[in-house]
Amino acid sequence: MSKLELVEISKRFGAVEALRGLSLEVASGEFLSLLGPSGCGKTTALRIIAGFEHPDVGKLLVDGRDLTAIPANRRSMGMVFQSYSLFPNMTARENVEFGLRIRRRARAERTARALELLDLVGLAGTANRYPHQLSGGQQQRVALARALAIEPEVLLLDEPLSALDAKVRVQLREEIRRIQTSLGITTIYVTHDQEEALSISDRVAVLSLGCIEQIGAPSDIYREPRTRFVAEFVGTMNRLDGKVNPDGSIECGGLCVAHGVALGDHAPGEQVIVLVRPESIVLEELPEPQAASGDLFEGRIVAHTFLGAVTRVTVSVAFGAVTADLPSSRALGLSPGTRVSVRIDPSGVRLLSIGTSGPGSDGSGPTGGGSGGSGPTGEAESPGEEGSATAGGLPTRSAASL
Amino acid sequence: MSKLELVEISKRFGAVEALRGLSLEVASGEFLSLLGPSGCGKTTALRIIAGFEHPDVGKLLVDGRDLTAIPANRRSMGMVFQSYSLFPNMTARENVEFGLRIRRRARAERTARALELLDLVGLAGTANRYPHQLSGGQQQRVALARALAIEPEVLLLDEPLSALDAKVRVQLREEIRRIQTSLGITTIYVTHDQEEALSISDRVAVLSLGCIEQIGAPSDIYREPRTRFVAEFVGTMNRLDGKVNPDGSIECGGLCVAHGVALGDHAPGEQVIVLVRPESIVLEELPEPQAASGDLFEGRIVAHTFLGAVTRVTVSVAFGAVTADLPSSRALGLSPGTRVSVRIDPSGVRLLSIGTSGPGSDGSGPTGGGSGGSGPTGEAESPGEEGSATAGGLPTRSAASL
Amino acid sequence: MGTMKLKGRGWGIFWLVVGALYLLVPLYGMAQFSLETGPHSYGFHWYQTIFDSSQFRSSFLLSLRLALETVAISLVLLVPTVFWVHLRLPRLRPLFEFLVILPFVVPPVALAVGLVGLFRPVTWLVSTPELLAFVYVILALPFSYRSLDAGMRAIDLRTLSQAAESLGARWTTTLRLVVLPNVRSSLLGASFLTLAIVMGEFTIASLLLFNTFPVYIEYIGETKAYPAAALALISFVLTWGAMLGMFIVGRGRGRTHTEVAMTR
Amino acid sequence: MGTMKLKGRGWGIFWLVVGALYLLVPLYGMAQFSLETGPHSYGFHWYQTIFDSSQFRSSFLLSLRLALETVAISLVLLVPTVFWVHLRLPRLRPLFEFLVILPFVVPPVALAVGLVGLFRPVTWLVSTPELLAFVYVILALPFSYRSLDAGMRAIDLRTLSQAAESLGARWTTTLRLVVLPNVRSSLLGASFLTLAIVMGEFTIASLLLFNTFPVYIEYIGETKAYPAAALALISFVLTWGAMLGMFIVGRGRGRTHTEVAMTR
Repeated sequence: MSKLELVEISKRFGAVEALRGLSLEVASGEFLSLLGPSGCGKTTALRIIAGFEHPDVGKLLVDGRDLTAIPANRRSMGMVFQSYSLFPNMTARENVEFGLRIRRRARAERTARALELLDLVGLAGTANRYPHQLSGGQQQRVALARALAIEPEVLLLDEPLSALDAKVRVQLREEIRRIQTSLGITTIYVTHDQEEALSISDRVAVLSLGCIEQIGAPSDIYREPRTRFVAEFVGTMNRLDGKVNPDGSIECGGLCVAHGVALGDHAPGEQVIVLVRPESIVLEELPEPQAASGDLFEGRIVAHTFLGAVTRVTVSVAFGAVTADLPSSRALGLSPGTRVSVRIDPSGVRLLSIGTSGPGSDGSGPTGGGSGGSGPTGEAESPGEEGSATAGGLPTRSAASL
Repeated sequence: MSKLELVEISKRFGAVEALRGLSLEVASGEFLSLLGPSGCGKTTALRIIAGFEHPDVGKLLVDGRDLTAIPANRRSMGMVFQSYSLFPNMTARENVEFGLRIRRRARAERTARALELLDLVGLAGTANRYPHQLSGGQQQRVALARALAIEPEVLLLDEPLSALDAKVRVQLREEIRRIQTSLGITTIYVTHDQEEALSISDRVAVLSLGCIEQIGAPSDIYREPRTRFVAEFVGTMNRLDGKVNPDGSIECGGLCVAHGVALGDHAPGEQVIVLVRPESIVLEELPEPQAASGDLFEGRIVAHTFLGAVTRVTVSVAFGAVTADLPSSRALGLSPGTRVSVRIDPSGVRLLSIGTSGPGSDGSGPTGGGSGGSGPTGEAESPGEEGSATAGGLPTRSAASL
Repeated sequence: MGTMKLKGRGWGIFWLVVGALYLLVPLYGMAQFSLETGPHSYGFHWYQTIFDSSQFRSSFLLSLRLALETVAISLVLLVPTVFWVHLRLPRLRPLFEFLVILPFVVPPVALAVGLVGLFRPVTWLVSTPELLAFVYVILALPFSYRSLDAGMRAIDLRTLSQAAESLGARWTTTLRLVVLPNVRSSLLGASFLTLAIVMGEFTIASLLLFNTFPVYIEYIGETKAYPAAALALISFVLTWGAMLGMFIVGRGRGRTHTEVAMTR
Repeated sequence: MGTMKLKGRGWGIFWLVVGALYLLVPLYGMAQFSLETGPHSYGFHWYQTIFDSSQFRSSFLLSLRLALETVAISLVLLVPTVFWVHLRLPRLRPLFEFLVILPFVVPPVALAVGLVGLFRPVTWLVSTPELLAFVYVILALPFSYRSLDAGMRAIDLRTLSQAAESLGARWTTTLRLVVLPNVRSSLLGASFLTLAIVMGEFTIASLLLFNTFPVYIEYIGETKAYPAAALALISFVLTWGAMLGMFIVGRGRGRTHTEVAMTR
């Protein structure tokens, strides 16, 4: 039986439909991320699980018990918030003890437990500091310890790292995962950062417009996106318009670009969207111009973006431009202007039918994130989401942090 | 001659020494990033260039002219702020026109220019919207257009992307780079995100404690860090304690880990810090236990972190643990528990003398960012930096956003 | 007690009703009283009496003139001051907050008595009602300063004015083009509160022997109970009207936050 | 005009001096006047007179008692209300802001006259000074409500109380353990302002015929000019002292922002 279950949950805020029939099952001890752009409903879903919002329709089950009508303070959900939420009048230790104090545990017991948890999150030495004496990362560690102190049924994390520096973010996410694994606690993690979601989770649910677009293991989400939205929101993706040739090869703009792609149920002759990860594009220097042969075709390096271990290279080809990731050492030899042969690794190609916009999207089509290096339009945001979000003229927090 | 020059600039805020003799030259048309953890002085440096702070000591030259005493409003620096800074009472177009209105340009001229710039940043259709009707990403685009409208001497960007979603962040940074390249405008970009700095810049200056630790092209910073701080702040890095053997090979914990490393001025017998990028560690499955031979040694896979194209693998070895990045397809075969042979690519090894903490650090040593996957301590933050930073009991913005 | 969500609405409405009653009952009493023209007979007789009185008109106009003068002096003094305190002297803000609250904590009678003592030798000054305007500027400081302060705090003044500055604007230009348009409602709030104070201040005017509107109300109140109630209601309706006007103007501007509209 | 940076400090100090003079000159005048015991002779004679008066003591104690009662009633009514408005009814906040400002815009004389009219039939109620406490709660609403409102706005009340709630706390527990300790200074501010209002309110007390401290000051002011100035200074020192005390208490707590300490 699953630890936590959301059944057909819908929620509106005024004119905004935050969740549209969201269903979800989380196994005991699982780490599930809700991933999506702002406004996709991920935070609303988390707040409904915590009990801070109540669904218009639908049920919430924990261990099979219906908690939909139970108030937040009797649900035993440990929550870590996006903004620093420590009680400013209490020390780190007192913050961690708070939940046990509410539960009327003996003073000695709760102090021991608090110190143990502070130790677990790596803050053994700062038990008597006040929140304003701690760095942002430390505050979020204390918040985590505080949420864990009550031995919650489910741990809920609402973009806990988004206010932190990039470097601290990576360190702390590794640690959250370590602690979660060691305690085996069922965890739901909300984020807009796909790398964060992929690296930390057992499963990732990609949300768009209040629906789950796809749910699965990080590697499945990354390798086998089921919709265009997922393909483009998670990682960088080349999107080409192509056609399945009678011999099963894939053609783009008159060129054969890949042989031996898994066709699935795409029939020969069908127009398809061809999705290729940048790391599946292989480039070789090409001293002389050469006609396309087999699945090799010609291109010219246009731009470099150094990303550290890899360099992202934009290659202009006959049917437009593609983005390829090369180990930085290899990219050095391929300076802009170099003529290259381009090969697409068929195992890295994924086909989607034209118009596939995922089970959850309505007729208006998905709000697609732009593909890597694409034009300036197509941000996966809707106006007013992070600015001064006002609903009916009044600033309302809940609507602003959907 | 360089476009912009900082000469030995120092600045204190009360007890905090934000900048300690910072010198910097920026060439005309160059894109320079100031990269560092919070509190390193990067924002202070930018604000001194903009004229919002005045250095205690030192000079600021633009095209050889001394601007140190010139007020901000007569410097012609285009600035984009971290927080949304559009004038709420003006439309996008009016915001972009503001600088030209101050300069008393004719109405028709400035409107034409504003529309042109809005087009450049990809917002042609939203000229008549008010800031609260725009998404965060759109607001920052307008802010960029507004800064560019005055044809500034230098474009200053103060973490312009940090309030945005991860996906939007990547799109917008590519675009900032595209616009900067097309206009050829000298640009200084402040960020705490190393990937952002590496991907967008011509040169990166890594700051720590008010000093430049290293300045150079992104690939140089990444491949040849000159100090431990840079090595660990930029990208993920394995740090091993080692020794140079008489034959020039490198030994860690009694095992020879690399042959043929460029030794530089490290003498045989010297104790060194061995820095290895995760992508320079090569793993092969090893069915049978085997004695270490040559520069191969044995390890066991401990953990996987899926990052998309690559999977980060933690390998327990005789002298501790190392982190290796593998293409995700290869990592699948190496599940936790697998015995592997470990080889370190000697071209990816970098040696530092023990105690090398960079030219800018004082006796107390660098505030090092923890290495990838290390323990919970060592966050490159100091307390109170992002919380309620108070100096002398009063909340002061400038001190809080060093 | 646990179901915060469900009980929340009920509680709120309960308090709303209590609050409204608390305010409306005296008003209702006043209204009923002012309409009594005899035992069990009601009418607008007392209102007629008041509107016919020349004293009503002259005192009302005097108070209105003083109010407008006070508002003008206050804004001219305070707008640049508050702007500067926010931008350049944030450390001095607590000091300013302390200073501006002082007039409030000195009981008006004490202030009046002090002023009478101070100005007694300068008879010609005491005889100009404009003297009152200057006194009222001080008296209104806690409200006018705070209204402007809250307005400027609600916008990100530092970033906005630095943005304007980097685009070449002087501080006067920044104030005119960027700051004032975005704190309009708090300017309105400050003006209105100042106005309300001047239209209601009795003690000082009375001690300095000026026939302002409140002095006239007090005089009627002490001598004629029924017209007094009518007069109180009239003055209430006047201020209520001005208040509503301000509220509507403040809300009409959708661009600034609603919060600003009512802060001061 | 362009060198904002350099002129900033000078301007600020200029205004500070102007402001200080504006406040201190009348005080100085009052002090000098109160010390005059004859032509060119100075002393504490008038202060002595006042402290010896039994009327001084009884009126002061009455006002103090009323002030404390008003503070108690205000806090009990307002703390949960403001908490609930912030947490559950943010949409109603503008309405509340509007309601609480009403007592302020009704001139006190009008309020007093209305109340006299209303309560005239109920003589026994009019004869209890505690009636005044209830009136003063209304009168202090604009200040006490706003002080608490600002205090709760300064902390991230929503997140803090949701954090407490998720840890199992009921709203009463949250209020007691989390909210109140973090808005201490705004509680103090509200209390002090309410106190100041009660200690300074003359019109209503006078019309309802109670001998409160301000009524006593006024009586002295009208009849004896020199002791009046002394009395005004005494009341000023009392309030100033209380004010400073609050300021120090507010700052001593380093944990909450200084901003909170002085907001209301």
